[in-house]
Amino acid sequence: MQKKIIEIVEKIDTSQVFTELSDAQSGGICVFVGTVREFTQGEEVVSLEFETYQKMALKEMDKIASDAIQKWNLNKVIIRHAVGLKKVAEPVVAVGASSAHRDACFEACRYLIDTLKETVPIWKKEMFENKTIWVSAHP
Amino acid sequence: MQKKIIEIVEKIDTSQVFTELSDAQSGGICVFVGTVREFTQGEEVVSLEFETYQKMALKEMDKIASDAIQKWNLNKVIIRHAVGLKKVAEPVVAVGASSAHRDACFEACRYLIDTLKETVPIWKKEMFENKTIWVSAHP
Amino acid sequence: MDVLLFGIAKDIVGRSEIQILAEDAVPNSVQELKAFMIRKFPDFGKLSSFAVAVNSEYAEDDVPLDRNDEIAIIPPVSGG
Amino acid sequence: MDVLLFGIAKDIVGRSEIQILAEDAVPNSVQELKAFMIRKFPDFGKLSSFAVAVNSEYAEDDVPLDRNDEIAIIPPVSGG
Repeated sequence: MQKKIIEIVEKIDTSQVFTELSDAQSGGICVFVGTVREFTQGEEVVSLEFETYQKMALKEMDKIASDAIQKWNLNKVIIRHAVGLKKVAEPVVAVGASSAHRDACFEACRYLIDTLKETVPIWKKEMFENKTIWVSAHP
Repeated sequence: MQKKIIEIVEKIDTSQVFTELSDAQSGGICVFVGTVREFTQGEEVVSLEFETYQKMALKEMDKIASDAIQKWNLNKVIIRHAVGLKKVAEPVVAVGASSAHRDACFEACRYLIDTLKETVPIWKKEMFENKTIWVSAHP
Repeated sequence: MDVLLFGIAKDIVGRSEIQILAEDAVPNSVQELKAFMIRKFPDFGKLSSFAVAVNSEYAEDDVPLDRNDEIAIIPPVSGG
Repeated sequence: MDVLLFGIAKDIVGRSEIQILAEDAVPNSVQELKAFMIRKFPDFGKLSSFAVAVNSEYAEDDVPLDRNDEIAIIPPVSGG
């Protein structure tokens, strides 16, 4: 049974994530799903588009998962990110961990999403009615 | 659309929980699922049985959800607990929250499960090969 | 006065409900009910703690009890 | 030397890959490549920051570049 699930996909299916992380040695599973929010800084988002440098992104995601497994003694970890065009309320990322006790899976889950946002080469373009913005590109 | 889902059920279906918490105003959804762990303090658990004082449990769960919504300005909250006999790896509880930003849903999710464990009148009996124990009953 | 019992409280008493009859000197407060239970079933004294719910809300020791209230013994909870 | 471009880097250059030819004085290190990109496309200087990946790993400024390496410009990431 694989400990790590690391994927870049066209569409995130949230219905299987707890089954994927389920494990006889685990008492807790914590999962974070990031979704497209309708408004950002008061402006209405029409859609988002995600682009990635896939080979490098998978490597970086794998490093994050391995670091978390070692640090929190996790039983299973998922890091799954979507690419392409996403509409409001659609899931764009799902990260999660299962562990014997709940402290570990909560802390690990937070680490997974925070570190993914810092290091994984994925870029988000926000599309508004009259403009598009590459998020974080400019100071 | 209801903000709170508060339920005591025979069986927890984890496949719908992200859909239930999904929301156009939310950028993040955090969910914790508690599952039956095979070993506890080194002894093999055969199964767990949960019993509740349902009327009071639903009231307490509703208070926890309302407090969390107010404290973290959540868009949606779920607190769902299972009762009856549960086998290893089965889900016994699912709590979750959706919010504009991820800080709020992570903190709220942790609050939901921690407070549930402290105040909601649900009792867990651990069944081992040769004995049964009401968890936390004795010092 | 009827008292609902759950979890280990049910096991201690051997039933899911007990009736406290007039000849038992019916407890007038949560505190008196707790003392009554421990006196009648000493195993309640061995629990980590136990609470009383009145009309499905936790009740402090000084809350008075009425025979029409829904009263329950709440042994240490262990959900989740 | 081929350099892969993503996100806003692709928009600045107008293509997903550029070829740096011999007559351009091919950069020998990550630092030289960054300087080259800013000189050639001043909009790179307006970004919050940008990194370079060599063989799909983040590379520090002093890492040497070989024409057989897979080299990519990594503008500020914004996944999640």
